[in-house]
Amino acid sequence: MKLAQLAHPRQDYSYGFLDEFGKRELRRRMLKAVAIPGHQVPYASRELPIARGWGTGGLQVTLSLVGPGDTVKVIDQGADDSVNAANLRRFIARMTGVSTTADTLAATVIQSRHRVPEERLREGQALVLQVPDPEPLRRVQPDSSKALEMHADADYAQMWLSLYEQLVRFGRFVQGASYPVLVHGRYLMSPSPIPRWDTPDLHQAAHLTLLSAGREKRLYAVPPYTDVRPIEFEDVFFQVEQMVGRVCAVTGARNKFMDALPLAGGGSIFRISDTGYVAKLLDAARGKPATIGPTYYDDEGRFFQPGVLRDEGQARNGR
Amino acid sequence: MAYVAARGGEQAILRAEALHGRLRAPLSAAIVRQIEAHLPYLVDRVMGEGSLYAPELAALALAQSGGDLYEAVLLLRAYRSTQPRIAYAEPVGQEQLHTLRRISAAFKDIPGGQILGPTLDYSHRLLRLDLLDGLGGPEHGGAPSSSTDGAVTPAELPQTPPGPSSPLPAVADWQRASGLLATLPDAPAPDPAELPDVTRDPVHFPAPRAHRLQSLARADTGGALALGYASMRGYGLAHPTVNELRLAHADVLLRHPITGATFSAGRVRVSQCEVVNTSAVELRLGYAATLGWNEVKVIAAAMLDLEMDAPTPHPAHREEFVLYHTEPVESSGFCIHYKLPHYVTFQSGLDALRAVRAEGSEGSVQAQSGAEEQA
Amino acid sequence: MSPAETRQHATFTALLWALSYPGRPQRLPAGGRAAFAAIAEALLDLETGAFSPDAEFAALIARSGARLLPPQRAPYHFYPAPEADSLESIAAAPVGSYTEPELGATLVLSCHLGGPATLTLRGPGIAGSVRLRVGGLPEDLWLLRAERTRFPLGWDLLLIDGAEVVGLPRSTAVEVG
Amino acid sequence: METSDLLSTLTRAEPGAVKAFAEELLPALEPVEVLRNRTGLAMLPMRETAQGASFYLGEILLAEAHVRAAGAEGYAACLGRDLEQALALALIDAAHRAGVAGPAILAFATAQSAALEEADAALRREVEATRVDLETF
Repeated sequence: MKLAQLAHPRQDYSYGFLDEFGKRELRRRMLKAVAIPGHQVPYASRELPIARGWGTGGLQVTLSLVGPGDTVKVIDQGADDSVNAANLRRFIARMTGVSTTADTLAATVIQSRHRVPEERLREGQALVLQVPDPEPLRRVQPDSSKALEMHADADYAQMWLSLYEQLVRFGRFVQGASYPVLVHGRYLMSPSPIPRWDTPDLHQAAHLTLLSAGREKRLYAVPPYTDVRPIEFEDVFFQVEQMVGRVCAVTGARNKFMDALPLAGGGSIFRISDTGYVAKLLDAARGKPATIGPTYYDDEGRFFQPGVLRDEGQARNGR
Repeated sequence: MAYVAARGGEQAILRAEALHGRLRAPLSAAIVRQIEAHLPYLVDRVMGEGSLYAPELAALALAQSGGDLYEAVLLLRAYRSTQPRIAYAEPVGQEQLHTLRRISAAFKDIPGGQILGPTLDYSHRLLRLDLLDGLGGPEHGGAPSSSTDGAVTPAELPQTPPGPSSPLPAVADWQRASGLLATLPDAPAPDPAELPDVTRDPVHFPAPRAHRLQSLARADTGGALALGYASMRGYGLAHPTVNELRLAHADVLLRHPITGATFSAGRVRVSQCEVVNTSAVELRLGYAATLGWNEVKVIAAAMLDLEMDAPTPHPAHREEFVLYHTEPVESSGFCIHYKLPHYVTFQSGLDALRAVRAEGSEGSVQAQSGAEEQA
Repeated sequence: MSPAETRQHATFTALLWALSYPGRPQRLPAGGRAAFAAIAEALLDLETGAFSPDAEFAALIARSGARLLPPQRAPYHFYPAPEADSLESIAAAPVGSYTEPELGATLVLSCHLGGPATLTLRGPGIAGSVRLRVGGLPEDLWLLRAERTRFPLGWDLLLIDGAEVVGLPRSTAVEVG
Repeated sequence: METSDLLSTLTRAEPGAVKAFAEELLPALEPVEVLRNRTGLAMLPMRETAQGASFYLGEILLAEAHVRAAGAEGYAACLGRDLEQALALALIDAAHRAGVAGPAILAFATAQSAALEEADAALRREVEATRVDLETF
């Protein structure tokens, strides 16, 4: 008998990279986050082999969530093939053995930075959003302990004040991405820096949304069928980005969220930001089999749930 | 659009990593062992900021990252995430340290004496060009080096070395006995498993002292220095003094699960520093310690500890500001994330800007638009 | 994936979906007392604590490394065979605070799904409303829950029948009848 | 030699020598059961000198082993990630408790202890030589 035979083999990495304590802690926090929609639950947030600020929060949630039966899609700015998405997808697949896809419909778990796919998510799908700053009150209250008390008291007066100041000064809301929303009528929440175009997708959605900020060590959730309302006034409504007149140079489609590609001589052409959706439109156009799901916005720019965008039709017509 | 390749993004990643590797010499176990042996202070810095004592792995991290310190710290921190926490060691007290260097700037002589230990503080910083020319000896010998050759011959050494419990009483003990410093509370030792832990708990401010000192122990050396220097140079209290600085070995004492007795699993290098203010009615101490030997970090961090207790601290010495912004993995990671594409959020901001311009409202849209939200 | 990891993952996903779609039964990898053991295995370790009035189950909790805590301090409560007097410890379970509502407890109780009592559930995770027939729980549990729940404060319930689990997070409004 | 002193000495001894010694002991220790042999982290708390608070200085990478050998249980943990080194130490610990090869273990540990003490003393002498003699400072 030799020591070498007796010694246990060194197990360098457990399933999903994180050690079992780390996964269990995240799972405990995720269950609480689902039970308290929109509330930021602190968690230990382990360091991962990718840099902080590059999606470590979303990645920890995904790694604790997936099992061998899952199919994972990873996007960054809507693109499956951007280098950061490719890198995260490679890491998730390497550490868990899950299959991966670019097709929103085929995915069970979708990790995303800055976008919700154009095709509607369905029951049983989980959308994991990477969050740089989970605190919607940061702009009006930089002190995190005071912001915590404001959430405890549901005291969002300063946020409304700042919205009102924008109106007085600019005649409209000037918030770009990460437009703050009220969840289940109780918690003010940052939906992560998704464009306003994607914000209504979270309202009364069939799928589960998990949001996680690795650097800031907070995770929160929007369960399915939960009210998610962008903050707005009775007479001045939240508006999504203007996509009117933009035609996708690749597919010819309209009324989807477009990337602007600047041209050398000035001006821009446009392309649909959701590359998985573009690939399927192209397949369909070439007569290849492609199952295209219903989208959040139809070809005329109407949001699928009537009444959610109170400024109905503004996406189509502008103001 | 160059870096959002329509195809082949994965291939580009693999080739980029391979190219990075090709531009430094190949790695081997021997190189890692050399780094560990030849660059102990660099290894210590990575271990301190990485919050993991594992010299072999810190050397490997340095080799793998080509010496990029933030990458090396990240490698070590990420490795921690793969390892279960299996024990809580017994708390290390100053009296149990095997001290190799102990100096005080507060007094010319101190009980136990000033022990310089291993240091380059008083060396002439002259490059040993003779080494490159193959003229110098392997070590202290050879051509006259920066300082008088200090290597001691056995005959010169004290014949009766002080024992392991060589008395190096704390300078602060003398100050406390003299009524200059408040006495320490006579609290029972806390359960080592029950201490507040920044790697597990959210930090709220004012932070428990355990959170503050643990954060400083893990802090970025450069970040702690920059903020600490700000206070030394004029944004803080008037010129604190180093009360005591120690470099030491500490036993990692574990409880034997069968006998219940403690045993040492080995020794680790630690540094600690106390600073004392000199301008107030009563003396107060600032404190910091870290894994590994890193004097700049513990001096700067101890200054920050003192500053953060000031009634109206400079913004750069507010606890939340200091602890968040000296975290090396978070700060460096967030900094380099700006290399990631941000075109969706940038466009969302532009949309708001165009809409305001179109309406010809007064003023101009400033940094309030989505531009600040593109993380 | 080791068998233990497979079991823990399956248990966790069942709980996640149970709390995401309150009132809809999800399948656990084991049934009966083994379902309770599977939940303890998936959620407990030395970084948390739990309570169970059941001595045998308490011993199992202790083996997980979790601390056995009195009901008022335990973030997890396990009732493999709830009795009328279980209500006493249930009433003591923490509901969290306004700054830390996540400290509200998780209560795991066995029940009979399809029992006589009918509940109407509304809230996050439910499109409109859903009916749940459940019995075998201490009488007055729903009264006590209504008393202790002040969203975001409250407990989150996991109701176990065989290998099925139904989640009732604190966000769910429960109407009896 | 107490268990604590034995382990405290041998965790710092040269790993190769410890492994070779344990390897020699093995035949006398059967049946050997390795209950646990893994790497992990220990939190290292420190007591500070300014206000007397305790805090975590950082984490220490350890290899640990828990064995049953020659009818006794043995345990050890050492710095680093050498699982065989931890296993060897735990086996020596078990042998020591089971009363197997008592004199050999004592002789081995005493020799290692002497070598360590010699090295420690040499270092202390070098450190002592850096004490500032105030007459000439």
